[in-house]
Amino acid sequence: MKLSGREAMRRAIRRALAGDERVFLMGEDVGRYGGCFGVSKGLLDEFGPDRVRDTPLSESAFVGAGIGAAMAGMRPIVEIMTCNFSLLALDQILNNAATLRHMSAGQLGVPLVIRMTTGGGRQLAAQHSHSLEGWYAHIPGIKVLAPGTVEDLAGMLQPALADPDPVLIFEHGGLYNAEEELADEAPVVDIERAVVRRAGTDLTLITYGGSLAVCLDAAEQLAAGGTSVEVVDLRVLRPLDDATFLDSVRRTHRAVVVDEGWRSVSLAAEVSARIMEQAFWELDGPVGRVCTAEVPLPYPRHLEEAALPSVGRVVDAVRALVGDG
Amino acid sequence: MKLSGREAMRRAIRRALAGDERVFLMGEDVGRYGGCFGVSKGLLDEFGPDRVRDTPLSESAFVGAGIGAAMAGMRPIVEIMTCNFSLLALDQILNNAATLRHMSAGQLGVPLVIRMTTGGGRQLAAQHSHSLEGWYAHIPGIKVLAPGTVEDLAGMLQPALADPDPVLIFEHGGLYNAEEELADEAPVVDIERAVVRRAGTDLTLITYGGSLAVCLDAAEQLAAGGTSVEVVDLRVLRPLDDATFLDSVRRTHRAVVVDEGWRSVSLAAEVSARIMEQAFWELDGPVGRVCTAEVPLPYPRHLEEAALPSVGRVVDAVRALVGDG
Amino acid sequence: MRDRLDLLRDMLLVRHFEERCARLYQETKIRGFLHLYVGEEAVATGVLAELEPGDNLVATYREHGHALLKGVDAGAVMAEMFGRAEGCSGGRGGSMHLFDASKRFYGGNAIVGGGLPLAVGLALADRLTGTRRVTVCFFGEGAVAEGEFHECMNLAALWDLPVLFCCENNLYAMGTALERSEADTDLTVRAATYGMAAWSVDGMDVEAVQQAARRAVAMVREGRPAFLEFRTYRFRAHSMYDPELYRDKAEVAQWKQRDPIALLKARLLDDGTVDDAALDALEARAVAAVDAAVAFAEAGTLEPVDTLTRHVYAETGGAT
Amino acid sequence: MRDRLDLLRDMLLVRHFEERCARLYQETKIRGFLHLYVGEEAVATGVLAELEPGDNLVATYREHGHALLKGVDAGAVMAEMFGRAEGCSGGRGGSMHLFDASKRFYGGNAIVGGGLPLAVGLALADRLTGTRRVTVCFFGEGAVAEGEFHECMNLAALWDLPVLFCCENNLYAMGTALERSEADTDLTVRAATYGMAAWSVDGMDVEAVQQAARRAVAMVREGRPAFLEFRTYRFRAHSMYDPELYRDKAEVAQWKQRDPIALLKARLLDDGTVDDAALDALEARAVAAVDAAVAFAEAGTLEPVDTLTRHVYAETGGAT
Ligand SMILES: Cc1ncc(C[n+]2csc(CCOP(=O)(O)OP(=O)(O)O)c2C)c(N)n1
Ligand SMILES: Cc1ncc(C[n+]2csc(CCOP(=O)(O)OP(=O)(O)O)c2C)c(N)n1
Ligand SMILES: [Mg+2]
Ligand SMILES: [Mg+2]
Repeated sequence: MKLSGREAMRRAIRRALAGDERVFLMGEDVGRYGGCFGVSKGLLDEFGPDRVRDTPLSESAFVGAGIGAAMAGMRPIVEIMTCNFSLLALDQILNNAATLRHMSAGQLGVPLVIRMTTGGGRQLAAQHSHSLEGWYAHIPGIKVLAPGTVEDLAGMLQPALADPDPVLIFEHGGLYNAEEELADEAPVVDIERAVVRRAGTDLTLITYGGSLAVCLDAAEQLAAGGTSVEVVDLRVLRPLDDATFLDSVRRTHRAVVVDEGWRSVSLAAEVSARIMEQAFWELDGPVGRVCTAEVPLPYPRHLEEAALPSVGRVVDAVRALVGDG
Repeated sequence: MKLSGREAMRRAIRRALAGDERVFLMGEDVGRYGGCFGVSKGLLDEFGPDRVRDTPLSESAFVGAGIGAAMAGMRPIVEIMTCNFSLLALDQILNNAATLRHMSAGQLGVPLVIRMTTGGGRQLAAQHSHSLEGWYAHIPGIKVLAPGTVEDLAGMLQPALADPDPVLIFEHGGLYNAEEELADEAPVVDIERAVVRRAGTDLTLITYGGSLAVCLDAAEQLAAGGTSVEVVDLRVLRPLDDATFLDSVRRTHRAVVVDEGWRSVSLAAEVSARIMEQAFWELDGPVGRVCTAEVPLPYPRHLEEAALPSVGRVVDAVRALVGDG
Repeated sequence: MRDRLDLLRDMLLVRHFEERCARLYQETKIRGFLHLYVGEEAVATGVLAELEPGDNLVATYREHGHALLKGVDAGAVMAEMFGRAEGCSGGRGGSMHLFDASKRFYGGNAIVGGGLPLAVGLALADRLTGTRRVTVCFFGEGAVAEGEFHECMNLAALWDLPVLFCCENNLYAMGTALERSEADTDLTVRAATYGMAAWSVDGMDVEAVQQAARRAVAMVREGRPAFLEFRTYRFRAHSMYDPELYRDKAEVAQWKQRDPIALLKARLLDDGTVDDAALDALEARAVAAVDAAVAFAEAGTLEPVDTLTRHVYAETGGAT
Repeated sequence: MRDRLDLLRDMLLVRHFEERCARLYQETKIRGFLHLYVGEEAVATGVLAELEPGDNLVATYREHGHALLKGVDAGAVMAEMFGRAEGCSGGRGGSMHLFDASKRFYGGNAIVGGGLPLAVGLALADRLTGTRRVTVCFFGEGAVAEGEFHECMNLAALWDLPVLFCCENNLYAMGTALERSEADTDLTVRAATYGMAAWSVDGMDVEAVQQAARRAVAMVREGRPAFLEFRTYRFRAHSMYDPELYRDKAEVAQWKQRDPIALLKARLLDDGTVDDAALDALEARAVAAVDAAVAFAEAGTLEPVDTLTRHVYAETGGAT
């Protein structure tokens, strides 16, 4: 069945609600409005206002309430409309969700899922276009997922809910309208492993989320020019699965990391540093990075496009490393 | 004159208040209590409650008020007791302070200084021991300073206040009791440049803040064993001064980055990635990292010590790269 | 002082501007998120009629009207939404981030509640420098649930700061009705517990708004904060993406009976201040102003791509 | 039900425990931040006397007393502060982070206001599962200024959650007196605007506390939130680092006249419930309990360093 990201995610949430009494969905406008991106449309009618719970604009309180409910044995799915607003709840996420297990020496756990939209590309300007998933990946005690395909978007929810620790899912805004052929059986994604999306021999592109499509297009274009690029989709940003990308780099000897976050202190930096530490002697050249320009994203399309990772920028970065293959 | 970090900072704040009508100090317990670490003791009596302004426990509002006052032409020094609590104000910092200049195309500026204590080592456990300065360095639009000496601690305030953009100063808790001989004239620190604290030839230790002392001790110890280590104090974490550490690494051909932040997606990763990008061909081996273990800091001394960068861990990391010199 | 005809002129300008924006969005001339003020014009109009040019204003993402009435050039506002260099934010802000420092228009803020601390800070600067100035802060009733609302109300009252808090209660925050977001929906009672003067006002009656604003502004100019709740309604969707599942068409129709522009027009016709021809002329003038704004925007230029990273930090270091 | 002698016993245990902690801090057996409850014992004692073992409790960094009275083993609490593996948080939490899941003691939270959303969430779980349970949340009056207080009060009232909010108003947040942090210092008025029942109670009178708690707990057990303000005072410094520049010695001395333990003792002597010998015996029992706790802590072991990164994530992946 061909499903959009929006439909696929809705199906995943519906199945989670139907399959486990402990699951409920909570967030701003998830109910009557149908979700700010339409993901949860219809679920209020199906499951009622207790389990599809509209909240006031109180990010810190309702995220914290999700943590408390999870501690008590529920399996909340808390939706923050976009990751830009998650800053208002960051104290709860970092100081409570991420620490409670450790501070209590394992007595408490927080099996909470927080979903939020991330990323630019829709001209939403400087307060609505952040890509904070890589930044969140700094925090021990939480897990960070960043689906790059519709299948992953939908297939990560179930394992995230099954996880005994807090899992943050960053859903790239571009995925909701993307369409993919999906099996009727819910795909279950391995949320511990990265995945190779395209095999290649000359260089490895390491990416995730909204930049996956960019990298696949770039790989296609490069292939036309005779450069064979492997594309690794990290999909799990914390804990990072080193093995998959290291294995690839050890074969290709070259890598470029593509990350929609700002460049400085980015996930891309972490990947580069890990390659440095674990595969330095196998590199034929320095690992490159293509990130978002270090600027609060500007509104106009031409500037926003110039700021974000693009096929052109990725192709250029690859060419700079492998020569004009 | 020998001054503790606490006294030196107090002197710097006093001079700033005395020298510029637009400057005021605002934060929790900066006045009657004398500052949670005693830094501002006596300033309330000297400058009155308008300019040494106690605030309620409302981090988001008073940080945001500092932004607003700065936009209006004041030069606020906002104190957040410790960076752990700054998460409550992060929305204001990232969505307003860091973006207003850009969103308004330069019409508005936010000449605000935010001071906060950072770092571990005092057995304050998982909600009071974060080192978030490297994490903050991800954000375009703000500047991030991390003094590693008493002189820098005191000498960064004036240039930070003179800066037209928001400057965050992360003051390592360990610095308040440290003592240094300081000149009577306020030293003014160049807040655009890193500085070489110790010259050496075999390897470069790149560090900042609370880890500077650790690195200098490690260098001393390594020198005894015949290894000559150069120590670079970054002191400005954003915008990062690449030139100083790259220059050093081009001479020593080896580097270890020491950073009290958690390892993944750390400032240390950024430094490593920049060396990769700009000095790969001059490296004799991979750049190493010594960071805080990826764990919410535990309370007991032996576990906290094991988690933080220590002389022993730095020495080991250096030895692993240069052999048992 | 602005008279009733001025109020009508102001409301018409905003109405026509907003309706044009909706069309331009359909034509994809305007992109991103677009939040229109249609139905709520009386609020900004009545309040801004009582401000002086030197007063400060902080608004939300639904702020075109506030910008226009604070004196920001309509062409510059439209050019901003076209993403042009000639826009009031150099094209970098878009609809949600209009700025004009020369008019003391401090934005446009796309974080619900995010402008409140800024307003407190602007007023704090005035208190510290002994400046007699009013800072007006607009926000929706949805923002009342945010922690920042509470913190800022308390700070302003505790420190006696000259802030006028203007809550635009249009009954919904996106799709969430006030009674589903507030345990007690009487917002003036809430405000009063901070020891702040608080009034609730019919936000569809521009003259009532103006009167209430006059009283409140006078108090704030004396150096004490005040709170005004305006009961109003947005006639259009929350933004251009909103299927409006959460409210009845009948409810919308009922509120449209109280269209603030129609109300004022009827009064002016009633008492003979204007006739139909005069009204037609006013409408035409508003349309012409909007036409001119669009023409200005159309003629605007794009910032060169190599300026992308400008305005992240000040261009000259050192003291300002 | 706990009688007056029980209340005295409870308060004595807490008092002696806290005084011993102060000494142990001087001896550097306890490290980090240490916040003592001396002077405020009647609050936790009176409230906890009305709880059932199955009720939930969320507290602050000033929570030793709450932990002890919720049934957390005194030895395990002391061992925690010694950083021992036998501590109630495995030694990882320290004074500010006591936990005991088996006693439904959900911490110890060192972020002012940070426990409030957790309490709301615990109660939400009970509402969703139809469990009749009370969640009590303690916090200082300083937390009232935090945005989270506002958000949580509203959520609990809006959703009718069984939370008992207990505000320990000891007049100071570190060095900041209530009147310098709240525009309106009447906290029950504030609470009432959320549509929540709210009472102010003499926090030095343990019987008054117990009575108020009884009424409030009954209401919460029926499924509605309530708010109690306890007027109390801390006899000691905020933490062990506090030079107490912000309050007069005379003020402290005056409050010490109303020492909750002395008050209750006097009543019990007055009406002949106890004599001096009985009181001495009670004191001795408390001291002995604390001695035993210290001995337990002293005998405790250190977690091996190689366990450092345990408990960051669950040890077994997959569903729990
Ligand atoms: C902190 C935050 N949370 C959520 C949003 C998404 N959002 C944008 S507008 C809005 C509704 C706000 O309603 P209200 O304050 O009543 O203003 P109105 O749109 O009705 O004018 C929401 C939820 C946001 N921009 N910021
Ligand atoms: C969010 C936050 N800000 C600041 C602090 C530092 N701090 C710790 S306790 C305290 C005072 C709190 O006072 P109150 O809530 O009245 O509780 P009390 O200590 O009087 O029991 C402060 C400011 C903190 N822990 N968390
Ligand atoms: Mg609204
Ligand atoms: Mg207090």
